[in-house]
Amino acid sequence: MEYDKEFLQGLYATMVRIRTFESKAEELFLQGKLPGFIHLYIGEEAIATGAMANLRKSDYITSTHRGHGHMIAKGADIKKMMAELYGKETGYCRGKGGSMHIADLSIGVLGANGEVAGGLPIAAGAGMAIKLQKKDDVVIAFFGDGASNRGAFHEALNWCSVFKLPVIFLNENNQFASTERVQETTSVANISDRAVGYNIPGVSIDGNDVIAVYETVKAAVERARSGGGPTLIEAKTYRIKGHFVGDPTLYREKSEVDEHWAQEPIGRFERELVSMGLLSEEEKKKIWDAAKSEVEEAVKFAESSPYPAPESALTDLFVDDAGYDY
Amino acid sequence: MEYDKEFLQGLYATMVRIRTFESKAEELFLQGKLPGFIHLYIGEEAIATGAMANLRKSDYITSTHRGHGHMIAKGADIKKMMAELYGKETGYCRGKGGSMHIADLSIGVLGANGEVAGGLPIAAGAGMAIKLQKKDDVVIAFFGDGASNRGAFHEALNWCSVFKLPVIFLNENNQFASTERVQETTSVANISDRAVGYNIPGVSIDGNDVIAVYETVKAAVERARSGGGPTLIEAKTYRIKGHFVGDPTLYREKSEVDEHWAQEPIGRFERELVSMGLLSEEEKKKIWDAAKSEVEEAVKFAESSPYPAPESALTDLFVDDAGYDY
Amino acid sequence: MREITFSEALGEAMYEEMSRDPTIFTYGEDIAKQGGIFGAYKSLLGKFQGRVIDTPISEEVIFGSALGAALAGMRPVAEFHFADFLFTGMTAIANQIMKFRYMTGGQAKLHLVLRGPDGISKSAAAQHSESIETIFMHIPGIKVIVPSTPYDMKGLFKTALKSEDPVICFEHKMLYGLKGPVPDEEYYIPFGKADVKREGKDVTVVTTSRMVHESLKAAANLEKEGISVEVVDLRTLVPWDRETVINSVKKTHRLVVAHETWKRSGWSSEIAFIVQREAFDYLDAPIEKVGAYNVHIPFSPPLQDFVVPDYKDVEKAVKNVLGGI
Amino acid sequence: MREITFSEALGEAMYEEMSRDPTIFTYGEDIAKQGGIFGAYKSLLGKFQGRVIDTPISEEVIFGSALGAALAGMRPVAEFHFADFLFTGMTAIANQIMKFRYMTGGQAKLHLVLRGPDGISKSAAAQHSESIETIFMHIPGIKVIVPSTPYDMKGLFKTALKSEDPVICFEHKMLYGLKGPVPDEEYYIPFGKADVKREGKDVTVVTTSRMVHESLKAAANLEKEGISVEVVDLRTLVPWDRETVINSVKKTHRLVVAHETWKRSGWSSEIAFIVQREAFDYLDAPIEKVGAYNVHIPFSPPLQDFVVPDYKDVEKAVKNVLGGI
Ligand SMILES: Cc1ncc(C[n+]2csc(CCOP(=O)(O)OP(=O)(O)O)c2C)c(N)n1
Ligand SMILES: Cc1ncc(C[n+]2csc(CCOP(=O)(O)OP(=O)(O)O)c2C)c(N)n1
Ligand SMILES: [Mg+2]
Ligand SMILES: [Mg+2]
Repeated sequence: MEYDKEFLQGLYATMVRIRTFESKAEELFLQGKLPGFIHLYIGEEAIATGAMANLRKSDYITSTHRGHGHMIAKGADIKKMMAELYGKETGYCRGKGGSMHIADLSIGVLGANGEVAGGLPIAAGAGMAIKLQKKDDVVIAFFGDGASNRGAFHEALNWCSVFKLPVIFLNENNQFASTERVQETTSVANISDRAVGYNIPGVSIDGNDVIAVYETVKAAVERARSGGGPTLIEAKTYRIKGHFVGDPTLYREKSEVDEHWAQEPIGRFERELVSMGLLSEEEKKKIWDAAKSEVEEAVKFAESSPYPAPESALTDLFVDDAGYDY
Repeated sequence: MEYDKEFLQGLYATMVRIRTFESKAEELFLQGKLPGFIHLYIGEEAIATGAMANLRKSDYITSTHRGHGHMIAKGADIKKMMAELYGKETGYCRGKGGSMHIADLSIGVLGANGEVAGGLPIAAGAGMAIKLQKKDDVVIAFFGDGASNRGAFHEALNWCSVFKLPVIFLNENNQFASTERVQETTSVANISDRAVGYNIPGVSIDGNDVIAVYETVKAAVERARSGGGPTLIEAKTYRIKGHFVGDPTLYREKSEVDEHWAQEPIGRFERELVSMGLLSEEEKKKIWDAAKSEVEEAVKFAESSPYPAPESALTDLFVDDAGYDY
Repeated sequence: MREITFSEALGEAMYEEMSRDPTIFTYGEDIAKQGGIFGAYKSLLGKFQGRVIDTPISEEVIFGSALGAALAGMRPVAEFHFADFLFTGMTAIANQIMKFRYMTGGQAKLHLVLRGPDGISKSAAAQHSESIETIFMHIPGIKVIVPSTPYDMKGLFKTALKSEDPVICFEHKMLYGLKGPVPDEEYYIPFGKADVKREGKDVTVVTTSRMVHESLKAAANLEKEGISVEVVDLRTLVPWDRETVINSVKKTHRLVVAHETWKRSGWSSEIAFIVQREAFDYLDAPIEKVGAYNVHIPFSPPLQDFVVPDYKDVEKAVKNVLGGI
Repeated sequence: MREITFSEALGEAMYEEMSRDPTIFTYGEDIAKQGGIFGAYKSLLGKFQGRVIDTPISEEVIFGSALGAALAGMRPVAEFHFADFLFTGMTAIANQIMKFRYMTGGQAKLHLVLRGPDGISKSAAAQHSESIETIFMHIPGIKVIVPSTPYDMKGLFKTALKSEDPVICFEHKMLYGLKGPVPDEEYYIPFGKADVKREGKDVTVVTTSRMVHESLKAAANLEKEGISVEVVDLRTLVPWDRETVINSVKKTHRLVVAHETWKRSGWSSEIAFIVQREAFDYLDAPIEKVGAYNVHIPFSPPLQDFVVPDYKDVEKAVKNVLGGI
């Protein structure tokens, strides 16, 4: 690999941080400590990590209902994320949003999204803004295989192609939309085949290979920054957890899941790094320990934070919190 | 040509009937006799005519705001159409719909549509019904080049491909969506290129060639009837009239229009038939005269029909005209 | 009488009518394999081969195709998954389904049903918690049913499955697990007939869905303070039963309208308008309403509790309208 | 004072604010080449290179991209072409724009404007004639402006272009050609301030948009019969000016609310609800409303005339509420 050790360990560390955060979130949810419902990014860490390694702070992303990994990879504060999952005043959205609505405008995260494909039109708009401002920032729009069947996908891809906007459409094909397999609902073998319909480059890659993701997104980001317009990338992966924590997953066999566990991206990358002598046992332990204590601290922060005052529910709708017509 | 004279003259006659109806409608509109606004099918007659020559009465179509040609070719009653354009009680919709909402369920016309691409989901539903009923009917969904950029297009094509429904998507690419040229807003060179995104056959043809339309749709209809699923056909044509009657058409030069007049489908087919000895001057005159007197009669019928009683506005919302909450 | 859950009641209605009428089929996201995300279709699992269909996430076609299928002779039952995602395919409803029959001069019978969950659950937050039935009452062209009990769910839904007009059914997420008596015998509940869930003489509370139960709880509490509350469950909003409401107000002289949706321009305002017009001289106090504050449903439990009304808000409103004695 | 048309007033507002603020840009279908289908952008033709953009027919992106562009620092003005097609991209408005700031805990300033024509014209029929402002008043998260005169159009729209919150502006098709006085000097009209377009003492008519003119006509006619009508033009629905309305009713003791949209659950019901609650003891008669019958807008002229209200309906309603003297 032509990359230096620091860079590669950085990718590894980001994936580990995501995994650690998600495993903790799962545990907390099962303990009944988190309200609402959460969708885990476990097994898909390579995509956010490889993609975001190409971005600057001023670049934008739009995320999904399965957004924790995107946030962390883009540089979000794990404490504020955890506090939001708890519904606390110190969370990203002051408790108003929860898992599915975390945003951090200060680092270009234009929101997770509870609506499937809801982020794609937003990404197109951010792309328009960048072009009008004559900047060379880019937008990555994350979306699932299920999302690729919504009209918003089509409208956004055509729009960004027509106006040559700097938007990378990064499809996370984890083989399932809730209970439905991608083949049942999606008419193409590869979601990237749809790029032809917008006259833009389309490519499918192994989404569990963080380097493949990094390099493919790199090329797309470079094209976008230099005015070459959008790219559609399909990162093929597998959702090894349920759709949400608590999903009975009656729609697949455990054996199928077990097979895919063997391919999960962190172990795979770790084995590579170790075999190439780029990750010692000690370094590995340090990375996992650091992640663990960071997440534990986030939990402490969240648990010791207050709930928002009930009346604060009446703020944040408008800039002038005039309380119209309450 | 391997077709018999009667069939070919039939195609010609249908195109002539459409042209005659539309020219009359234009004239009446400019005389201030028709309320609302109308979109003419002049120059696009070959598409509806060639397509519908493949259909049975029990087959369905969904139409557009530019729907008069589709209706006539599917066998609609010109009298009731004209009466509807006048807003009369004897019109197809008893005056409630006007040009953009004409339907005739008795011959499978599931409505013109004032919403661009609004008919495509309806077509998908009719296709589902046919499949569940184990019939071998088909649906043709007409839509414009502009409509191909709406989300509904994408959702409907994916849906019909996934469920292998007997729906033919017939795109009428007349080069314009109102004031906008297709190239300005549509990212592909051929709208049929988008078929790849749904793993279905896609083909582009000369939409001013009635035989090409007939044959291409024939193949698609046969595939659909035998369970082969949907096809996307792009019929390339040119809108030689304004978007609606009265359109100032500041967005193009007259010279461009003049060039395309030379390619309009009726004259072209007529020249072919004449040169092949399949249409005599006399036959031609008979066909035009018949169309003219049919349309004149329709005008007479419409003009002598009464307006609907004002209170009849309160019927037809629900089957039980209970007048809820008026 | 045997007791079954709200969601079982829906399942029974579907099962009975699908058995009777081969043109009924149902489709939507995630309905075929686990019986729907709230289990409403569990009783259909493995039954009715080919008539319970999982679809792509394509709401405009989910709704729009219902129109096409109805025009072609079927009785589609399309699930909207979450009321919030009615907006995702809204044009197929508001511009197509709701207008088709009218603008074609009555050519079609639109026997189609849209159904699915609405309302809050435990911290589902802004994009999974909406109650937007008012919009479907405002725009003409669809009948709106909003059942509150297993009995009503089954009876109203069976009527919906025989309706010749489009119907939309809102099932509150917090009600799916609710148990209640449902007779073994077949029955249908007509649209437009309110059910007086509790008789009373001091104040009328007009309500639907989850708020019926909150209102009944409030009524029980208020009884201890000597206040007699009549709880009128409208059950259907299009059409709604003016007669029962107006007669109740003529008896009690006081009205509270309670719903979960936003107060501002919620359907409570329409009920209030009609009542003040039809029973002006009977009203002894201004009409009050109970509803959500005009913000979105927040995630954090104390915030959600603050925004969304419950029995305490009903009690307060009832006392308010009595304050004017 | 010079007189200009409603559509010129909009053009002036856009021209002045775009000249001042380089982050404003505008886009939609058919706006760049002929100045918009109702000519509202004629004054922008050939100006502001690259900032007046024709787009594909992709309403979900037209609306949703406004949110993205605002988040990235621009001030988008997206045209919705016809109010009916708000439904076509409704989810981008109702699930994204209207919720974003709230559910992210106030992180963003959403300086974006949606604007376009609503209401009837001459027989545009059911899919091109809607007035659906009530829906945007019901769902929280957007400010709603509904100007009736060139003066109000310009002043309100200039305020919209400086707003830090999302704004939707409904411009009635029949008003674009209306002329009225507009000063040369710059001015802004704040949201939430009604304009008493005519003073009177017997009945208050609260209204907006085209119905302001119908109400003024009715008032002029009624004056000849000795009836004095006060016409209050709300100008904005979110927020709306309760104070002016309530004070007027406290003076006249009678209220009619007049709008073009459907009567059932139209915003008139909300005005009526608040007034009966806040001024119960001042009301000498039931509140009346004027609006469209609860069907869609039919094509044929006599049908459209029957369904849609005009000055005669206002006169009738005024006499109705006076009948109770
Ligand atoms: C518009 C819309 N329809 C339906 C849903 C309900 N829903 C939530 S996630 C989901 C599946 C999404 O699948 P995919 O896009 O593949 O993302 P994944 O969950 O696999 O990451 C569905 C149907 C929704 N949130 N939004
Ligand atoms: C959803 C929607 N958006 C916008 C419009 C306004 N409109 C009517 S026709 C038209 C252009 C349609 O172009 P195309 O699909 O190519 O059909 P053509 O008119 O060329 O036949 C537009 C934008 C509409 N009717 N519906
Ligand atoms: Mg997926
Ligand atoms: Mg076209």
